[in-house]
Amino acid sequence: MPNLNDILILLPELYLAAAACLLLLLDAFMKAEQRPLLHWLSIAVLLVGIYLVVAGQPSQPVTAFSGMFVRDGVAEVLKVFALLSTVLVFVYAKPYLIDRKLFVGEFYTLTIFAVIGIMLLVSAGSLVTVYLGLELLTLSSYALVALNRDSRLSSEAAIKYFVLGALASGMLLYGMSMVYGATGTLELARLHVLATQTSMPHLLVFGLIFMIVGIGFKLGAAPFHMWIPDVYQGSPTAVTIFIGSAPKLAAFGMAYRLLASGLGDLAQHWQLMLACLAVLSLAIGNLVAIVQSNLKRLLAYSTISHMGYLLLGLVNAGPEGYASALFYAISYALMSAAAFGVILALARAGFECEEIDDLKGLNQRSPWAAFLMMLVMFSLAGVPPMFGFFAKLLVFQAAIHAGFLWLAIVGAVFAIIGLYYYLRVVKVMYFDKAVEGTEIRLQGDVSVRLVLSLNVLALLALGLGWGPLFGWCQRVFVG
Amino acid sequence: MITLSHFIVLGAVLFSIALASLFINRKNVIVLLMSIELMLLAVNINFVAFSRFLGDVAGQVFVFFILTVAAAETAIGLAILVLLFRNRSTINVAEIDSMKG
Amino acid sequence: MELSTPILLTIALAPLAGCLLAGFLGRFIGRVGSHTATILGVAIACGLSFYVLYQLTVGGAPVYNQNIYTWFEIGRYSAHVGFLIDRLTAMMMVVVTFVSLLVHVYTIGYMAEDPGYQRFFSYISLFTFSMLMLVMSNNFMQLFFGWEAVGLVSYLLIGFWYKRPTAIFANLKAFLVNRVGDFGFLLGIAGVLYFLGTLDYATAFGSADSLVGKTLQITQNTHWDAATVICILLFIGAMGKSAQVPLHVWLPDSMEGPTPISALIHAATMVTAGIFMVARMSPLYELSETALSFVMVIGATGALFTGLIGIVQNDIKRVVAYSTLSQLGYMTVALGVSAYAGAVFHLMTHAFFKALLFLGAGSVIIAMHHEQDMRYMGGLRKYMPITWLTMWIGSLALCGVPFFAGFYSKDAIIEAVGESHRWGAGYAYFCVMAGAFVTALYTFRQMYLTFHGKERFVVVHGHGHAHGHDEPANAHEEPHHDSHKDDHGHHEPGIMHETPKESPWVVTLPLVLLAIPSLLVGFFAVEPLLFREWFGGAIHVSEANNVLGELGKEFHGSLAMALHGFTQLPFWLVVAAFAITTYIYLFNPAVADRIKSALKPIYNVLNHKYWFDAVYYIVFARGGIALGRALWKGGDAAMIDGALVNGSASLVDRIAGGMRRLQSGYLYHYAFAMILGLILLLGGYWLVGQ
Amino acid sequence: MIDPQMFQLVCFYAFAAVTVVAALGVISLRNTVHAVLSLVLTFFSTACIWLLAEAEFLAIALIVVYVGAVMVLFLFVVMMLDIKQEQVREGFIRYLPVGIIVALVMLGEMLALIGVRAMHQTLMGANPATAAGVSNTEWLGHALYTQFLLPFEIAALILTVGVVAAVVLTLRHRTGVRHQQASQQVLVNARDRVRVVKMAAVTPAPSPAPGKETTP
Amino acid sequence: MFNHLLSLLIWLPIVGAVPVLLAGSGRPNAARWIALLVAILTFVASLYLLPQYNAADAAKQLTEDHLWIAGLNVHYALAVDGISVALILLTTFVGILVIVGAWEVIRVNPHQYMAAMLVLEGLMIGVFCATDALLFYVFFEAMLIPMFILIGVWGGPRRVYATLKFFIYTFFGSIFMLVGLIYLYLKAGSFDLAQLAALPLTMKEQSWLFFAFLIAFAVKVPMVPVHTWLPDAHVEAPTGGSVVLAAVMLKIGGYGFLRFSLPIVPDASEAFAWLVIGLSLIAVVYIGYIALVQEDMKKLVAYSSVAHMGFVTLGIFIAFMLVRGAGNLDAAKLGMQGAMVQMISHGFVSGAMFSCIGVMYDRLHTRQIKDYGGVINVMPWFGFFYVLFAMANSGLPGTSGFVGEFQVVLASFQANPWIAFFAAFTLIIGAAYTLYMVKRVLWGDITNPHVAEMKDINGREWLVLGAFAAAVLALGIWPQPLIHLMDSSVTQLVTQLGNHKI
Repeated sequence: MPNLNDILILLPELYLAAAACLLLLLDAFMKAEQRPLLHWLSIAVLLVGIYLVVAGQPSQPVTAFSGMFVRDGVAEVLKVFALLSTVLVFVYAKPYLIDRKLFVGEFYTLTIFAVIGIMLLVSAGSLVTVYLGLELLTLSSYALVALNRDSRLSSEAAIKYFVLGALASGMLLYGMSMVYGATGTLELARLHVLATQTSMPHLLVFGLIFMIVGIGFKLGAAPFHMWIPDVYQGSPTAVTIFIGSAPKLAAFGMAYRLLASGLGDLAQHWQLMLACLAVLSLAIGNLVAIVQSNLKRLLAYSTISHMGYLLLGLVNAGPEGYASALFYAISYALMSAAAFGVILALARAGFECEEIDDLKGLNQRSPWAAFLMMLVMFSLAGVPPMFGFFAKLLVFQAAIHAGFLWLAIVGAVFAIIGLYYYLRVVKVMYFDKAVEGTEIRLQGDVSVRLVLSLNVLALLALGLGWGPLFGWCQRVFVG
Repeated sequence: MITLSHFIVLGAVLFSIALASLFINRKNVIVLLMSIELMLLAVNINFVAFSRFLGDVAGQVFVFFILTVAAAETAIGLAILVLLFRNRSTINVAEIDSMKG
Repeated sequence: MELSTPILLTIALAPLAGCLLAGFLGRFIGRVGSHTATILGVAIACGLSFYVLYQLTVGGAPVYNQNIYTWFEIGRYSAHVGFLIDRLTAMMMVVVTFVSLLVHVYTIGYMAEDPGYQRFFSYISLFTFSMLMLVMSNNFMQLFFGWEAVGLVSYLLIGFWYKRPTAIFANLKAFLVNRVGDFGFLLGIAGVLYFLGTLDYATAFGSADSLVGKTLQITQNTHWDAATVICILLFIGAMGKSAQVPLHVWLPDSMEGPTPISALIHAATMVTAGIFMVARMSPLYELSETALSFVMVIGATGALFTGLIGIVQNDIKRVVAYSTLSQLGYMTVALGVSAYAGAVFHLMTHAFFKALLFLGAGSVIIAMHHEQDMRYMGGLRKYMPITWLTMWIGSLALCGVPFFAGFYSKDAIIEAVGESHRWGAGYAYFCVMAGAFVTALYTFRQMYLTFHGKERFVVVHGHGHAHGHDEPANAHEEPHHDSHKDDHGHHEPGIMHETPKESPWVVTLPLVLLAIPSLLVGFFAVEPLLFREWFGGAIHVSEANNVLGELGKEFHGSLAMALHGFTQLPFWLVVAAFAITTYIYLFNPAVADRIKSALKPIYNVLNHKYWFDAVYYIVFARGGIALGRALWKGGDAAMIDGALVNGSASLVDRIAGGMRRLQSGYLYHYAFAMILGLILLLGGYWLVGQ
Repeated sequence: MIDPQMFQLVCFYAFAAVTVVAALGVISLRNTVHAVLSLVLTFFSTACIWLLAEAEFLAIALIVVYVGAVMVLFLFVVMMLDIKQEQVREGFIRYLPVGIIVALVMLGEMLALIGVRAMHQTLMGANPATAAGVSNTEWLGHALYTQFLLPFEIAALILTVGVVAAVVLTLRHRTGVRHQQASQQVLVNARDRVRVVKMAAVTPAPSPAPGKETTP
Repeated sequence: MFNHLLSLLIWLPIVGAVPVLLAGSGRPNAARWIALLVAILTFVASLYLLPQYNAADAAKQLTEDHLWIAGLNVHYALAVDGISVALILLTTFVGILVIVGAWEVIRVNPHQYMAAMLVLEGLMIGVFCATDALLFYVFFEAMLIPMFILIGVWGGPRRVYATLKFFIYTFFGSIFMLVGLIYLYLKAGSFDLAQLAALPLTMKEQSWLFFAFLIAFAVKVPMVPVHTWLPDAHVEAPTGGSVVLAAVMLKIGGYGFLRFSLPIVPDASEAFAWLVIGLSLIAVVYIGYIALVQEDMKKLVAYSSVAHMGFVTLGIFIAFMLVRGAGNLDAAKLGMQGAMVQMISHGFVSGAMFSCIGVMYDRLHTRQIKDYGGVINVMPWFGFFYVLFAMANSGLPGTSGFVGEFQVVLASFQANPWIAFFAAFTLIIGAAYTLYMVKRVLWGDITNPHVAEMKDINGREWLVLGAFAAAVLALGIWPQPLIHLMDSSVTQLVTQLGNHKI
């Protein structure tokens, strides 16, 4: 039976769930003019959430609710950055939402529910929790994608996301059923033990393959990536930024829980599969991004390629590999938040700033915005001294160390191709002349600009001093 | 004598039918949603069977959750479907291709 | 008394100081200031050079060999800047500074109206400095420095009138042809370092014998004698600088420069650097018969065949230029037969009389208002007697008429060749002998066309005429020539606006001062220089090769040698040539044309200078550019950039374009992709995993 | 006497056949309503199969939750959306071969990897709930409220999200809709209501009454 | 503070760029003056290296070492030897001149231009100081960013193509090096260059690593056939960009060979020396011919850079033949010193050439040779400098251009006369393309009326060209101080070449 200790362990999630429900109620009784209050309250809720995550962190991994929930260092890191990037999302999204009359309470509550899903997912101690956390996240996401109800693209994106997401869930569940059949347990910890003792090893791998499809879908790794471009493009940018940041951490968490915590001993099987996924993701993401003209779509393909790099870390299948992949996921969440943040900050009513050409001559109009975007692009491209470079360095190192030198070389080759489209964005901002009659500059209040600047400069600062963060990532896998 | 394989084969067949349906159905989104229900049904059959044969309760509990989630999921899916129809006046899958490339 | 470093430094640096003053501050110190500064600089150098020569010969100073500073020092390899002053050097210094000084003075008159007056003085002072660095060097590196520096100044001076297309064509050509020589020279130096391990003359020559028996592997099975390779490579440098066939083509074109330059650089000093160099390297050359034969044959060929071209030239300066080529050939032949002293001796006499001839020609050109075509001259003797007289002295010296300076040096060379038994000596002997006749032929033709006979110009008084620019030479087959424009509305050929008159004293004084040594220096210098081991250790001749030593046994004083000369074939060849030219040009000018048409093929060959220029132009200039364009367009643009760089970029683009079509926008395709992925993973495991 | 085990097997085959055929109907029927009903049939027969596996609670839940709620929702939506019947099956035949091939390959791989033969040896043992001396429902319920308490709560959250999402996506505060505003009706002036326009007396052209047109 | 001299040198310009940027476009003059001040301060600080650095000691000096990333054992480790000191001085020297050179020329956003230049300068210094391979790589790559901006924003009409080509080409080269470095790290457990040098490696490993390094540095140098980015980049870059690119950035390729290929994979370097030597000779001859036919002045000088850098790679790699083949350490030193001197000299000469072209471009706004002719008529002072630099470019003794070529030719003759034969070919072809350009640009009568309106160089340009000229002549007349500065370092490098790793 659950006791008080279980509740304490689960406190951040419980707190957030309660807060989300309260916000939901509050919103119902709130006038439209008071909604900014909701905005700030939501941010405060998340910040307190971060505090609770960090403050209540036990020194040793603990479980609660009959092993359904695990609170360990990995979960802590992931939760902190998921919450943090959601804070960024809230900050950046506000002007955009207001301009498009999407400034509704549901955006905040659904997002917080999604974050709770993420937190449960990354703390999952059982296949059930994995599934339910995942569904909490995805169901909220479906709704968020469709948030702009009058948009043809949004609803198209939502239906594609929904059908494919459900398909992926179905496959994941099918895989879970097989794993369950092979081992007779849903608990990851016991799974880990029983996986080597099963009388039906093929059934186990069979289930594993289905689960990899589910993981691949969540990560957006090719060939399970097809939803990403359309959803990124079709969603309101304020939602895209969310989908592009925190859920990537969740996807890593899910992969870690299922593959490492659960089926770590089958690494020899899933390493190669993930390697295949990585190569395909690198190729498709980087190549197709080249021919994009829509900025959001470009970033979508860039996401696919980045997930390929993240997989490079995972194939290591050891603590250093997980650490590097975790590091990569964090870096990607921050970079993605920053990239979409700039787009959000430049968009305004009647101007989405979605096309690459919309950024033409940005340096003339708004040098600071151009500078920030440039840093983000270089970080995404993996040019030192930006954060993104070191993330790549670490996953390369992990892959090579695991004997996947060829994979690292493939990654290197596609990094070159990838460089091209990031540079194209910089080129448009800096080298092209602004189109006459267009006005493009940073929107929003001080908070947006300040946080955005801090976010981008953090990419630079973390590039120069990524040691502590990496140390943290390393530590959580060692214990 | 009913063996485990009976259930599992049934689940596999249902699952395959659902998968095939997903890409031979090119006109109606509703059929896609129903295919997904079929797929979940296949999963549920598996879980129930394994639970029964292993004598373990967890599988059946999982089915319970799947049913619950599927209900919520269907609600959202149909809501999106309605939105889609309202925005585009069609649920023809072959016409939902504004975004590509 | 030992030579002191400050004095030597002063000699080298005084002209440089003059150069910098005139060059950088020319606008402030004015024309007078400039020429005063530079002349002062060169005069100091000249005076001190004489002092040094005096110290070495009379004062009994030992050979000076010291490094001034270290240029680089890497392990056991080092290069320094330093001076080696022995008699050979001292003689060269005197020649260089003396001729340079006179040319400086002469320039005051010659360039009086040129806007580039200061610049010109700056250049010639720079040249003097460079040439001094070359001759005073005690090592190969500094030698190369001087070698290239004089090339630079030559480049600048040939292109002095940079507006003229012909001039800037000629200077580029000169520099590049010289670079071909330097190419070999540099490799030669590298060879010296490789085999002897040092760039220092003294050390290198001291260990020269270690070269014997060493070989250089050229291919798997080919080994060449080290000394031969080094000497030939070094000589290739000399071929460029001293305009030996086939690298002689730049010298005639260099006449595009102002006449004082032709005298100083392209006759008296710079072009003889190659001769000096070989003489300096005599310890090395003595080790290789092959190399010396090579030198001799090249020299002999030049001596005769370039002289032949001189016969058909109409431009007064070009005649002298071809004569220079021919005389350089003589010197080279002398080197080839190991008569280094003879070569250097001829170098010295030639410096005087050839400078005299050039300056004289310049004087004529001034008088003719920059007309250089001899066909529009004639009968100038009465207008400019000093020029006429001094030029005759120079001409006779050139022809080698006994008692004149040229006789002693040239006759010695011919005799030395006769003595030699080296491979090719027979050919060389024929060439130098025939060359003597040819020399006389074009020299007398030139003198007659210029000073004698009837005037072939008309004086039309009317309006004044601005001096200041030489006119380009007669038509020759340069591609840029056609585009040339008269830059100051030159008169019709043969039309003069005022009577020719003798040049001012600044011009005639140098003529006179040069005429004196042209007359006398041979008589006084022949004995010590050639037969009394005057050069001491500076020139090394192995016993077996000592042809001058052989000649010395028959030498009984200058007078006797001159008298003996009257009985020798060369003299009678000169006489014959004199007779022929006198007949043709003085009495029956029509014969010239008849001969020309009778010997049309030969005339054509000579007039086209054996087609050297044409072939070089087509093969190297045009060919080089065509090759460059082919490599550029074919290699860089098409292959590397087109196929590899842009090709892979467009390949990536095409693949990307294809792949984006996979993202069709249709939900069923997306689902299909996922299912396919699943099937492949399953199948992969099914096939591989089990 | 029929062997109960044999009877079970026959029943299983019967229900399984119905399930599969109905499932095929779901994906192939031209009429969407028929397809939905076919799906209902699939669920029914599956529920029966679960009964054979003695999972009574889930079998009932499947019928109650799915057939009773979800399928009705489907039907409601199908009715609501005006879908042209002719088009919905276009191309079905064309892609059917691919579909069959893929489905067969998939099935083949699955069955091969699952190891059906090994499972064929696995017989149904004693009902664990019975063994524990409780009913299936009790058995499940006990697990659900102890071991699976957390998932149960999460499921609650998910349902909340489902509600919120459905509402936010479909509920519209229509701006174009005219509501009756009694206060304003009361305050209206007569002259605002009626405007008297003077017109020339012209014989109107014969035209159909406007009311008739609107009737369908 | 003097324990942190190197850090100061790196960070002073980078941090100094911030106030320059903050000065904003509103106060361009303030930005210029601040930039100049920073550049001068950096130069002064770099001069302080000379008394601090003990040239007699071959060891790395002025060491700074802080653990940067504990997780990967990456250190913020800086130290210099003679080679680094020379290159740092070159960088800071050129750093001032490009700021002065851009003074009025850059009108659009001068503050951004100046800031980019300063950042670039700091990063380049960082490359020369870093003794940790990863730190090196970070500086090495980060450099691309400001350069990318410089070319792209202030460049010519095809700047986008050029700058993308530049960036991607270089990135292409270096990413494989990164993979190689990671591999090395995994073997050695450190990125410290000294430890990597001491790491035993099999021939197979060495070969792979060699090519990883080769591609990175060959692109940077650039060597044939990966040189084609350079002409495009130069043509489109603003004058200052070209100057920095040619004067300093290319050197990093040569420097990389010295720091990575030679010590870490000596045996593979020996085995593939023929390849590098062959490519270097091709660079001299093939590129020489291509330079001959260029119609754009900058392109011509760019190609000549490729040819000149061929001497650098040649000088470095003949060392193997000399040390291991002939056992002639001194000749190897001669060649390597030649390569180093050539690097420094090329920094001056090419920088000066590009400055000259910039001077003309500012007046006529064209770089096509055919648009000029007779410039000397109106710009005599300019003509003086132009001829001087052209002569230096064609390797005239007395100018810096001669020294390195001379030494390399001398050394390569010791390795194999045929190498020297092709290398010495530069005397001809180098003079041909340079002077052919001088002939068409400088000499002759004025044909283009716009040329007649050109004004001679002003005081600012005098300063820039004069400084370059002083450097070119000083190095040409007395190279020994520079050689002495690098002597012990080169000796050590050459001595190490003899150590086999397998």
